[in-house]
Amino acid sequence: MIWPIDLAILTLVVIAGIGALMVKDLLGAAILFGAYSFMMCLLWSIMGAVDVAFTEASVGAGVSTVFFVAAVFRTSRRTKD
Amino acid sequence: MTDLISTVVAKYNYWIYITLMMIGLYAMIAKNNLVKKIVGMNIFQTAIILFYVSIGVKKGATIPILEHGHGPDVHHVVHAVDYINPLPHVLMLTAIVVGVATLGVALALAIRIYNNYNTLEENEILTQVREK
Amino acid sequence: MSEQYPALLVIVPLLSALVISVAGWVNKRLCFPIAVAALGVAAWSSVGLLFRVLDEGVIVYKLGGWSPPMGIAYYIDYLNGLVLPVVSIVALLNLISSKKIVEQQFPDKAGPFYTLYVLMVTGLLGIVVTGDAFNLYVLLEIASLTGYGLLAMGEERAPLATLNYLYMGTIGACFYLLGIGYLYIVTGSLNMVDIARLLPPLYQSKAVLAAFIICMVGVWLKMAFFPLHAWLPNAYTYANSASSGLIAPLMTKVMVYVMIRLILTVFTPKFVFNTLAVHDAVVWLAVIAIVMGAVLALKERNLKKMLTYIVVAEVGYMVGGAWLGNRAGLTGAVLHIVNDALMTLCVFLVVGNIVYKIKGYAFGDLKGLFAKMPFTMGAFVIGALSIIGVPPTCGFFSKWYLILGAIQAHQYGFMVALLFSSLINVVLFFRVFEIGFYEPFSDHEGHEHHPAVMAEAPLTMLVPLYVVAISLILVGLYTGDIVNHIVQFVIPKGFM
Amino acid sequence: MKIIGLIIVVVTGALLIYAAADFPAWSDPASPASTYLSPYFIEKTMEETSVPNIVTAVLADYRGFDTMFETTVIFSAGVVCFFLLRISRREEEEPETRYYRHVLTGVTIQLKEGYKIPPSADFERIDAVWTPPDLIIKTGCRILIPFIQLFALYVIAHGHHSPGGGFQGGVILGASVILFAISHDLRTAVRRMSEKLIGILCAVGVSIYAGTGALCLLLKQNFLDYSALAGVLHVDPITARSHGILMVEIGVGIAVLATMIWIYNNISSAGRYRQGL
Repeated sequence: MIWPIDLAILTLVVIAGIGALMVKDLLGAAILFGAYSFMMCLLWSIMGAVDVAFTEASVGAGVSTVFFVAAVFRTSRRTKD
Repeated sequence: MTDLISTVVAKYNYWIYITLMMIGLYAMIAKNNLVKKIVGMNIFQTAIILFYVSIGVKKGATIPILEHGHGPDVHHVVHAVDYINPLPHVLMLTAIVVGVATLGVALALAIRIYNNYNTLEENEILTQVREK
Repeated sequence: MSEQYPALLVIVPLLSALVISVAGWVNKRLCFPIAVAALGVAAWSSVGLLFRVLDEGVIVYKLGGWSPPMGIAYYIDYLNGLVLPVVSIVALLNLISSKKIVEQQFPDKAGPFYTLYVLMVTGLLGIVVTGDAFNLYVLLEIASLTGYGLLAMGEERAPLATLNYLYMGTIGACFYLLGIGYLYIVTGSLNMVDIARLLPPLYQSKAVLAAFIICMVGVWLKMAFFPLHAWLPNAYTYANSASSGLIAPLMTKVMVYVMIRLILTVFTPKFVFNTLAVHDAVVWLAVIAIVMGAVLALKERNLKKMLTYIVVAEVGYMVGGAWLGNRAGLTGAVLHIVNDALMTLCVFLVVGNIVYKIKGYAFGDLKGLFAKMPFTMGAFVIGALSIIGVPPTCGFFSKWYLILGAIQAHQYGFMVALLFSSLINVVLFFRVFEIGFYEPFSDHEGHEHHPAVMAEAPLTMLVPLYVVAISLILVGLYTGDIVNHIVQFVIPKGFM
Repeated sequence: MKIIGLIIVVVTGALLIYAAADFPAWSDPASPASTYLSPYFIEKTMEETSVPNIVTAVLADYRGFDTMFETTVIFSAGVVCFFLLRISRREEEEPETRYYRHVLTGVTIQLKEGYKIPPSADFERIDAVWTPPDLIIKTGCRILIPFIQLFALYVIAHGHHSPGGGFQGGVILGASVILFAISHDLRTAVRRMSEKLIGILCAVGVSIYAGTGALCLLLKQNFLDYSALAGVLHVDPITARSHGILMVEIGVGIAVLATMIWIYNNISSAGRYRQGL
């Protein structure tokens, strides 16, 4: 494991997570959440959890984001916080 | 002081998981928008998964798929120290699935609420409820 | 076949849920009989298991043939041997009663409704029967997810109330998962018995302490223990009565069972009551829960919501009893799981009948109800007396043990809270009786009808109601046998 | 609410940080988690189940009971979404104005209530918020989808030897159909894979898993003890375990495939399949 990469991804995970919660547009939040999941997936593959990372890539970054986008499309993008 | 720094560095995965978890928890409690709360819920769940995956990491070990699985030397001796602990991975596969299932249900509920009240902001919904 | 009862108990409902789901696409009328048959088999095997436990002691069933701690195992001892029949029988009775409600409210969705119903019972039975800490989490999520689905189908406000429940429930389940993770990191095991074996040298560890606190908070969130109860009243009130009749009696009770299981089996009483010694504080929390539940119930002008606050207060009874840390208190808590499940079922079935006929459950809708629905209200009186704690109904006996435990533990606050809450319950229920008995019946436009025409609920709703009402008295009369043959073996040796 | 949230977060965070001090050092090979149960799994998996991917073996065999309920969780999520959102076919009235497009000329026509178009294959029903189809996206997705599905099947079938398995493969299969629904429209996707088929496939997938377990029960072994299948499959008990794992993985794959599409269909259309995303 190369620790600078590890640290960089950990930081990115936190930034993407905060970003998903801060951005004032639900579609943006959905996409940032996808980025968060994908960073998480990278982190887990660095840690050697290949099966978990694979699942997260397909579920978290893939299908979950699609669900979010579909739900936002059916409701509204507006958010006050 | 060096003691403190070494503990901080040695367990930074744990600190990050706590940070993420608290971000998610705060969003679930304090955010006003229902979908934002759902995002927070997912961050909260993935933070716990990160914690479990961190338990499984083992220095100097490789991914938990046996080499020479089939072939002439099938029966060579496997040393446990060479492979990462697979059990947390198994548990977390289940947890990820539970996460996406909860997400689906939560979004379905959010859509139903939007159909009723035409907004996703919790305080606006509550005002509408009180007016009735 | 009887050695496969533990597997059948969970597998038969699971497979039947799948069959129901397919039947929903083919012929909707098949769903209900299959569901009844499935829960009937589950009830049969749970009673069979109870008698086997009485004969042979603890039953261990290895799933997949792997012996624990490698694989997952079921442990059936006196505690879950007692809770299992309660869960399956309560679910079966409410299922029979729910047929008409489903036909009235969402006839098109009978297929998914019965699927979710049976799946939820599968989850609850699984929670009670499993001996693996992580397996419990998965089953907990099944019970919760299906529960959200069932509860959200109701009045206009139901989805919002359920979404709040979902947030809280997810936090609770995740806390439980995290606590298990903490135990796993220090012991390396997931099997409850095995964890208990590995824990004693680690009693001083901060991680174990944190694991205990996190698990408890998670379970308390799920069971709506004060001050974490905020989600419960709305979620249960606005749901349809078929779902609230299943979830209100069982979900909180099963979570109380999980709490007692964690205390007795995983962390062991030695750690909880000797090393940790915070039980006084928790009992005081329970006192506040009971008092607040009673006071908030008093404020409501709405029968169903009033009952949900009583559920909150009853959770306080059980948590307090379990944390008294003595034999009588724990006996009372375990007994109260059984009794409260039956009592809550009884009153919620009554609400179901009222809603079915009157389409409302505010106090204003209850006028003249004794004349209109005499049989339903007759059962309501029995249920109410039991919640108040009047002998010979079962509510009296569990309360008796709880008070006995409180005196032995010198927790007079808890004793006073129990008596206070009984008093409030008297006020609450007699207020309902008064409205139902004396005030003349009027329909929604305010036209008064004299005399009120009898319009009783159909027989499929009355029969389950009367089975419960009579069982309230029977359980009360046989409390001594239940305590002597089952409950006293629940309590580990050396427990005061 | 924000202050309460902050207090709760600080208290919980402090508790967790306090507890983390007693954890074994990170990635320590001598930690209890790495020395108690996991060596057994790592060393015995090959011998007892003949599956090189330890995660798959533990997932589907040692802890197969968990995985069965994991599949049930996803199944129940699908049923819940359907139960909550789907507007029943009888109640779902046709929208007052419908839009049709003449495929050859691209002319769009609006029909009021009660009017019908002549039965002809040249007209195509479109959504109210219809956007013109992008030829590149449509064609691109049509080319991609078979390869995605082929990869998904590989993931399911090769789960014994490489990362992956029924769950991941099922999600990818489901994603390929979702991609089809996004690139075309929901109506086309539902026509290809009807709601009834999806609903039944979900249940069939879980039934394959639970049924495999129940088969072991009928063969006088404990539930999910795949070695009981040795007699039926005519192999030795260890290979029977490997085959049993493959069977349940296929069940998981089918269930997850169908459920993902089901949830997507219901969420993206808010239960009205006649006006989908």
